[in-house]
Amino acid sequence: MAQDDSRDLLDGARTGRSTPGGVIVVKIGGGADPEAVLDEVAERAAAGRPTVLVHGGGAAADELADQLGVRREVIRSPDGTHSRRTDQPMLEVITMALLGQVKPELVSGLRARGARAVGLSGADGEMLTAKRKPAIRSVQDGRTVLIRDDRSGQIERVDPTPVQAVLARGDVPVVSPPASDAEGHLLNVDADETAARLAVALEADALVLLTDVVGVLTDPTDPSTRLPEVGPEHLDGDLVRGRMRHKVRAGLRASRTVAHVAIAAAKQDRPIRRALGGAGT
Amino acid sequence: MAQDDSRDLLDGARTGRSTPGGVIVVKIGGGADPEAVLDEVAERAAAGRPTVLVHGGGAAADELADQLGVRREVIRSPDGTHSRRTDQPMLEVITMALLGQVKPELVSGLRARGARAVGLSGADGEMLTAKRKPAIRSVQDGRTVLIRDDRSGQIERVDPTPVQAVLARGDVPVVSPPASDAEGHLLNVDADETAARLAVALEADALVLLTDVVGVLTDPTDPSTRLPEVGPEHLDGDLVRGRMRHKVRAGLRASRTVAHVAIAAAKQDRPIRRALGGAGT
Amino acid sequence: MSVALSVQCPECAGAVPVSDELMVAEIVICQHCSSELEVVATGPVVLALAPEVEEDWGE
Amino acid sequence: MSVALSVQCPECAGAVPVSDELMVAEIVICQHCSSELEVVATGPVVLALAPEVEEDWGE
Ligand SMILES: [Zn+2]
Ligand SMILES: [Zn+2]
Repeated sequence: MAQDDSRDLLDGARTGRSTPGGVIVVKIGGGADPEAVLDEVAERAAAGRPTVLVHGGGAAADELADQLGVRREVIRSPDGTHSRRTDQPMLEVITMALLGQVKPELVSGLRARGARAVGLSGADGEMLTAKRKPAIRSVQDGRTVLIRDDRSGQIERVDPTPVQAVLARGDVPVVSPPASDAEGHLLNVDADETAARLAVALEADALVLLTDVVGVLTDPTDPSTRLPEVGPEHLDGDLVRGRMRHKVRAGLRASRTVAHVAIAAAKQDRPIRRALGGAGT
Repeated sequence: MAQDDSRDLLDGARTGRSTPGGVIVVKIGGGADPEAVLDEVAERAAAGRPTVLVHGGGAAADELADQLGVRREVIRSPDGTHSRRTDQPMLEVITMALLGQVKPELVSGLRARGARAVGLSGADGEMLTAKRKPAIRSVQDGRTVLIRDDRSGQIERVDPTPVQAVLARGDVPVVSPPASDAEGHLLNVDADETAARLAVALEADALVLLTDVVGVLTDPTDPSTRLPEVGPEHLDGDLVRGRMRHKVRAGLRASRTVAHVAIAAAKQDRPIRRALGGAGT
Repeated sequence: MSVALSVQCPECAGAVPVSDELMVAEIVICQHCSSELEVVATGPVVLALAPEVEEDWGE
Repeated sequence: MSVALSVQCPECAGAVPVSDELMVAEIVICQHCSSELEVVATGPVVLALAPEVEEDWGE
């Protein structure tokens, strides 16, 4: 993920790029204040620059789970990745929070800014087909335990047609988990992975993963430890931890085919432009 | 809404109808068990017969409101209509229940039956634009009181394009409230009205409003009081009460342009075919 | 306890009886001119012309 | 109190020490053949070969 001068990317017309329409995929958390991102997405839409907005909603799901008395757990896998324990009740909470709280807020916010948006989940039109792992390993108090009721999965197949249909009309697709499996059962998938896989499937010009930190930090509490670039070697050790590992992994995969991939802060002016200009990672 | 032999409607090809593709609009409550309806909708989809599935979700919203401690109230207007008090917290509950619980279940259920479905709300693609009433009258304990914080509205404009795009791909649109106003704020609208307005906008061949009773009953507890037909005169007195007034009113409006309109029971075999065959109203 | 008070109708200036049981946002009818009035405040009661009844269902 | 018991490894038949603190679904490693074993039941402890570790991320 190299630094690039993004001005020619954003002023698409001048570059004469042959990629399909210069679509970019922007992913936000769903917890952070989306105002600046929505401003920029609406602006791009008005200028005829296709943008796909992908969102997660971990914070909203956590809050709703607490309000409904649904147990929250984090699965720490042997390789150090953290993921949300997603039993059936938690899957329902996630679905409610993402589709029933975060997504409508983003669709409304875009309309308030004069853009037209269409909300989509991975289950719609078979956009994201996922497969769950029958048994996942979780490290708890030094023991390794197998969990079998997990309703999360990994994306196996992406059909970008529903997204393309929305883009063709000049509207903004607002996309999120959950996905569904081949039998129609909902599965939780990672929102960063969703954004990355969509970017690849759409042959997007750029993938921007916005987060609440300024970029990939070796010390999550110290913004000056931002890495301007990362490669696969950064995932080998303990350098990148927790949720950021998901982002880096997703970003690296996408960067094989997507020209510009950036991880940057959502809470700044014109976050998309700045991310692609190298302000993040 | 006359009784018709619906066989020629359902065997569309034989009639040589000139309406666009013979789409029908089917509305279900969201509370009742959707299995029979999903079976039939999936069957129609497999046979290439376009169907739009509209849903409400009052029961789901009620249950979620109770779980979250959100106050529930019914507004009884001077003309006898009952409607849900929809302040901002209730609007959020409705949105969560319809988009985050009922709709994903229907999309999943259709996929499990081999059909592909895409969930849409009125806010998506500006499909339903609504306007709220700044003040509504509510009768409480013999007093008439003005309510100004209500976030429900009436549909002003219908843009069927998002639905048509889904139908064009051979998929089933799964549509529901909320709608949004011109500034992007979400508004609750009546699901029966949504179905009726969509049927008109799509020039549908038929509108079927499925409910938990066998048809329009003069005595809601006595199925033998089913009216085989209703007209505007049935709304003048007290004959039709409560939620059924919404259905009848929506159905009558639609019947000016939609050839077949029926109100019938969801809880029977092949409810759509039976409704259009005159088993309801 | 209900005190026998009245307030001027904002439309016709006639006397509209009010009690301290009236609620804000309540509708009262002026018996002189039949206008629908809204209780805008209580203690003391202030009345204003109530908003129009909007027609349902367009047309 | 931990009782010194062992159970046969389903893969190599070697003795795998088990305690009554083991939880169902827990993974234990057989020191003889290095297989990952799953505690399928407790009281008495039953072991089975644990499912394969699926590769993440395809490829
Ligand atoms: Zn007066
Ligand atoms: Zn062994």
